[in-house]
Amino acid sequence: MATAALKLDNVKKNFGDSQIITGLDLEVLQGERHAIIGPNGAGKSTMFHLISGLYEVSSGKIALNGRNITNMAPHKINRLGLARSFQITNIFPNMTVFQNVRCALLWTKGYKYSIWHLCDRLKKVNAQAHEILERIKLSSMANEKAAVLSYADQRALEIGITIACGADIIMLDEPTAGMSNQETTQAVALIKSVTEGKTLLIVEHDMGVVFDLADRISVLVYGKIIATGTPDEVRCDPKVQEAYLGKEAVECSA
Amino acid sequence: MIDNTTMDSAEIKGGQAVQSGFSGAAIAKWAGIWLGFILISLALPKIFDSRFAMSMFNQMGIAIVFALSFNMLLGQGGLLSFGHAVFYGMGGFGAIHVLCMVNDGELRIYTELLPLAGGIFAAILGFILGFISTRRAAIPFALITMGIGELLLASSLLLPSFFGGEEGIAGDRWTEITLLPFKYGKSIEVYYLILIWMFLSVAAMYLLTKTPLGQMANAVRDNHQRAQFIGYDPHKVRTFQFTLAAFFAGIAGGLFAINYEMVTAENLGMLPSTDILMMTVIGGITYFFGPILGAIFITFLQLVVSNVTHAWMLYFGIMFIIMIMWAPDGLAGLIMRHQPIWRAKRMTKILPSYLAALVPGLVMFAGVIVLVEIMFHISLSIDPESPLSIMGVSFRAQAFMPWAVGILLLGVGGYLFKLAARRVNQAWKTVLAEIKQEGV
Amino acid sequence: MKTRTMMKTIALILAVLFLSAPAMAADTIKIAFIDPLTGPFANVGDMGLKHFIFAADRINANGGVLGGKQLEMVPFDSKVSPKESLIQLQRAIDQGIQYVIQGNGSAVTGALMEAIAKHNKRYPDQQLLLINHAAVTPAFTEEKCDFWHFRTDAHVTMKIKVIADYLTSRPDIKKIYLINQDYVFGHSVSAAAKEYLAKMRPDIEIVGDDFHPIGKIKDFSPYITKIQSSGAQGLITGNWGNDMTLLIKAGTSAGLDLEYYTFYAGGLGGPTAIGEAGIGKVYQVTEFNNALCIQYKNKEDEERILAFKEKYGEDIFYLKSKVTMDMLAMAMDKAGNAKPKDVAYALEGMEIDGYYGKTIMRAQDHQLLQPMFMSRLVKQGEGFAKYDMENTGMGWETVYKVDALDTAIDSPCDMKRP
Amino acid sequence: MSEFIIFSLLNTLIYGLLLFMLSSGLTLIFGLMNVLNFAHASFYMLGAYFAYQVSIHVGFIPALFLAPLGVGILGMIVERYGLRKVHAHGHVAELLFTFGLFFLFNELVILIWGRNPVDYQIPDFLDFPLFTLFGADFSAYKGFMLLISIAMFIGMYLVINRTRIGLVIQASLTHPEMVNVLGHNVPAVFMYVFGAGAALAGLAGVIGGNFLVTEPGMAMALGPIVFVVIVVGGMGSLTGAFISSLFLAGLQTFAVGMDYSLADFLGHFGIQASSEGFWGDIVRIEIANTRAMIPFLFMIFMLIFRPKGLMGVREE
Repeated sequence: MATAALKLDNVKKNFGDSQIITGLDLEVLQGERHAIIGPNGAGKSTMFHLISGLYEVSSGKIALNGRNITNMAPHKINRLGLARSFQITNIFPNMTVFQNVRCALLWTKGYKYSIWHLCDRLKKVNAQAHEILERIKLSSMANEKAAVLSYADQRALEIGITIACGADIIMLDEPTAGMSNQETTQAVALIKSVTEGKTLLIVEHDMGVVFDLADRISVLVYGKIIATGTPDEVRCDPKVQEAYLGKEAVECSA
Repeated sequence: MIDNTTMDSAEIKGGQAVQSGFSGAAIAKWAGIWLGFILISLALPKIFDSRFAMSMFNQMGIAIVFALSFNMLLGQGGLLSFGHAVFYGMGGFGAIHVLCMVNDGELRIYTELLPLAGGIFAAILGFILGFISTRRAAIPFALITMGIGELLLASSLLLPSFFGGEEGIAGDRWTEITLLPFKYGKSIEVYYLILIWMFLSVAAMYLLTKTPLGQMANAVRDNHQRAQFIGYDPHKVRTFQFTLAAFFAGIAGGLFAINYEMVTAENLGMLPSTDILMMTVIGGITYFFGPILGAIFITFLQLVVSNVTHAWMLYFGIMFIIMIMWAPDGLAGLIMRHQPIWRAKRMTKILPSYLAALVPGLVMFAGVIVLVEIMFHISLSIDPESPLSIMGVSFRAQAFMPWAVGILLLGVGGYLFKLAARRVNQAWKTVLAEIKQEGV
Repeated sequence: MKTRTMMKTIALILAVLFLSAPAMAADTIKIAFIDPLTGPFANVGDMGLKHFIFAADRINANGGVLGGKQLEMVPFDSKVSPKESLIQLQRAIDQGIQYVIQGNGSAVTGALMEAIAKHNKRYPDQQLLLINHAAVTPAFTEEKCDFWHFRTDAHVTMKIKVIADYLTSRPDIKKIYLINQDYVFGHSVSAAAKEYLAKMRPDIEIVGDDFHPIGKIKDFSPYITKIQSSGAQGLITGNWGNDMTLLIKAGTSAGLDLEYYTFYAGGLGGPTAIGEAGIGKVYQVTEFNNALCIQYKNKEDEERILAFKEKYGEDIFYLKSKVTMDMLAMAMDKAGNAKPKDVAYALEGMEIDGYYGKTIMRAQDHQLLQPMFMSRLVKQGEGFAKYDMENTGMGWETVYKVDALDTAIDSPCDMKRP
Repeated sequence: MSEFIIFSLLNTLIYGLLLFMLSSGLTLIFGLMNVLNFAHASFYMLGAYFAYQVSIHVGFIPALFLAPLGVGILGMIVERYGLRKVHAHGHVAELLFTFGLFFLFNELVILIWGRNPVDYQIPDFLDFPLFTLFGADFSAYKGFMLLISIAMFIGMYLVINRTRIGLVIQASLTHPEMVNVLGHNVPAVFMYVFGAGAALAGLAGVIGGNFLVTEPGMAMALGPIVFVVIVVGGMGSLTGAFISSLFLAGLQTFAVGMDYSLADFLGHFGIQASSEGFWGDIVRIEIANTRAMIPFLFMIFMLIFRPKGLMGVREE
């Protein structure tokens, strides 16, 4: 069996006295689309921060493609092939849309901290940046400041930045939050198309989106994963029904 | 002044529009600007040939390099430093020590290359200090740089063998060891040397903004967290940017050493650090050429206006506050706001409102000048009883009339200016709406 | 009207830039006064300027120099910055000025000395002369001495020598404490004090030798505690500005029973800041105080003091400003022209009978030798203190005089003359 | 020796409490509004000048109340019509604004009161030695300063811990987003806190101005050290500011007594350091000489290794 794309082994996180993550075990398989759901305050974003290196883990182990990445610096984890987006829009607001995407390409293309290349002359990078803009449908806005984009466009740009890194594991934190129905539909289509052939870990509140996108779902409640499985399995799990879906009666075929 | 909310959309249009790739027209435009800049610089000493003007141009050249290097931190890297003069001063000391060695016959280095020595010395120091100070940006960074500045200034008095105590270190630039057929005895020769270094530095700093490091400095400035998730270590980006900024500040310091043939510890103190900060901010930090405007404008103010009025520091302070409150993008921002309107050939639509605002603006300004000068004359001049002369009009400062005139000018001018400012705003709104409609 | 006045300002500004040919009236000799006129030290610069304008006016009123030419002081703002003062020097040269008077900030003096020496070498037909009226670094008339520089104030070692000389008349003082600012100047005060006390009062024990950061100390109490426990009877300090007044204030508020031998307690703002607690305890070493004219019955000087007060409403602090200008005027007359080189040669060795004794410009190192006095802060009206200072109700009482030649100190200067 | 220690302790207490009076306002403003107020020391200066002006006309005791009040009102005006407007342009603009204000206040003070120190003296009724210890006087004014400082400290403690507004401030120091939720008029709270901070600095000026010197350079001289205090104490922490005020005051007071140089240290090991050139300079430096540097070294190390300070609640 191939190594898991991402493996969390009894990961815990305390903030002072309060334990937010009480012991996470999770395995994300290569190439799957995996969604995390759970009530507010369950620790979904915290979990993302732990995986991506933004927060330090209190105890436990995180492995990326079999390699231990526990408490590594975020940029190092990124270089190992993990890219993420944020729940609140997280772009480079005073740079142009095009520059936003191009910056995300620079490291993977090996330009690092170079001071002897001129970005405008890097034909391949520029071409690829335009191609990504094409995919996220922002070509017409290429030379606008990112700060002036509409909310939905900014979210799209964020996804663009995330995929530009060339990572095979992509984590999206509530990519459709705050969007209208129509915008959500477009966003889901976008996510589907850009994560083709990659591993996707997504946190989402919108159940429609989750069941539409995910191959597998994990349910996070009070800092613990209480269930993992295909959408149908999860839907029918009594624990999930009790803890999360509440008293809503859900019909189960299983 | 012009209300900011209405300006936002204009700013964005005029903002850092990026041309990916170079079109022929763009190249021609750039070449034109640079060529014009060079021609003016070459012609200046022919037009203004006094020694004072020469000293001023030399100082401007140095200030331009220094201000641009400061903006590599503030504008491009989002790092507000209160100790950038450390590198200016240390670059100066590095260069002057090398010059002294040349004077003593211990070393043979072309006089023209001294700024490079200063730059390298400052860059080494910049790398070390940058590494320890750029782990965090914003306030911790500002305070660390301030602390480092204070520390170095304090230690300069304790280490006279390097800093030369109060009198500093002096050298003689007339070394006979030169690349070009100049001796650098006369300040006009030094002017051309500063000019060459200035153009090299400006070009280098401009190109640096286009490199991956320069772009990432912007990215880290905008959002250091996001930069981490595209593979970059913000601390490293800042450290490298800081080192480069120190390098160019060191070059400015080296030019200082050649121009004044001496360097004292005052060069690395709080005063030049805050001076360069104010220059850069007034010039405008969002555009590359902003600090150039600021350096020219403020140096002029410091050297020329201070000869006309001793209250110049107060005017300077008032101007700084006004800029921060109503024109945070500085002089460059004020100019660039008009770019979309200029492009749409609509300048004629707003110019009348400007003219209408100019007159009360000047009246108000005259009122401020009259009041400040009267107060200054009474409390601070050598002989308060002697007649005060403002723009050729002589009067007794203690008399009632001048006060009344000052207050009247300020009041009436201020009121009319407020009305006129509204008109300017209105004109802007209309023009912007028109442009939007046409989809320019 | 507005446009006309605007035009005038613009014209004025442009004139500053264009002016390369000296537009000099034939009947005035301009003298640049380069000292701080804006910024934190502007008060000291302004006061100096008043003294020099006052002295120049009196020479002019008496017929000027060279058979009727007038002396004109032209102020330039050094901002106590070497850089600024060098730029202002260029402006002065633009105006055809050949004489520079400066004094505040050794850094500025050093920069001007260097720049003028180089300038005079590079432009032999446009030479300049520098008269330093207050920068007391000994080196300027010792190792670093230069033909184009003259000093009309006693330097650090000379002042210390006067203090040591005074202490020979005070056998009751056995323990001395030294406290100085931590930079070259303070260190030279301390070194000179140690040297001359050992020479002239070998029985005195130096019970403390402290250096404190310059301009940083707000509360001197910790030092006072230390001085207190050392049992010192006298304290020698070269401190100036706030470092001097805060030190003395902290000492007097702790009721410290000792005498303060200072260079600058009588400087501008000093008596005001020290206050009445300093009476009888604070000493200064200077070439002048406003009680001398009463003690030595010199009507001319008393008239000068009153005339200054009449004109500016302020007290006069210096005699050296008058001596400087008088000597300069005499040297011009003696040289028969206003060429700096000739005037410099005329100044060398010049002797005048000052108000309080012979005053000599030593040729070897261009250091002025003048009578020096130790004086003590007293209540107005006490002894010879007819006039007070800064309206504080306090004046000075002279306690010791050292003749000009006795203030002299051998100089290693080896002057190179053009 | 014992008198050195006792007097040093007393001096530490006086200087430390004066520092605390200045830094408490600054740290509160920072904690609440995330603004590092460069002009804070200017309020201290203005307090001294206001007190001087008032005391000429109506005496010292009224000045003790009127001057801080005036400074406080000025502070509120600055917040309401200046800072709030600049806030939209971001933190750097706020920093620059307060920095410009510092510059402007200095020039205005010079314009109004001139460049020389003004004759602001300790009032006569407090100008006597309170007690004499080991032959040195402890002046009544020092006692008075101590009294005022302690009264201020107690008053502040009560306001912060016993009043509703105090609790809101405390809450928002640790959880800035909380205040909004509490339904308070946040801008008004900001304005009052800014005013109160300015008034405290003004009070420090009133009692410090005549003890030290009232002159235009006084803000510049004290400004940086106040930053050091709040950084070392932890930005936004009142307890931290209190501890670090006393700590830094003590450090500076006691460092005076240490005439120990690197050369002495090397001498213990029989190493004769050269007295020439750069290294000669370095080994000659005594601990007492570094008095001006110690606070800044402390601040830098603190920012690098423990950026939240001694008692800090937030990292950045």
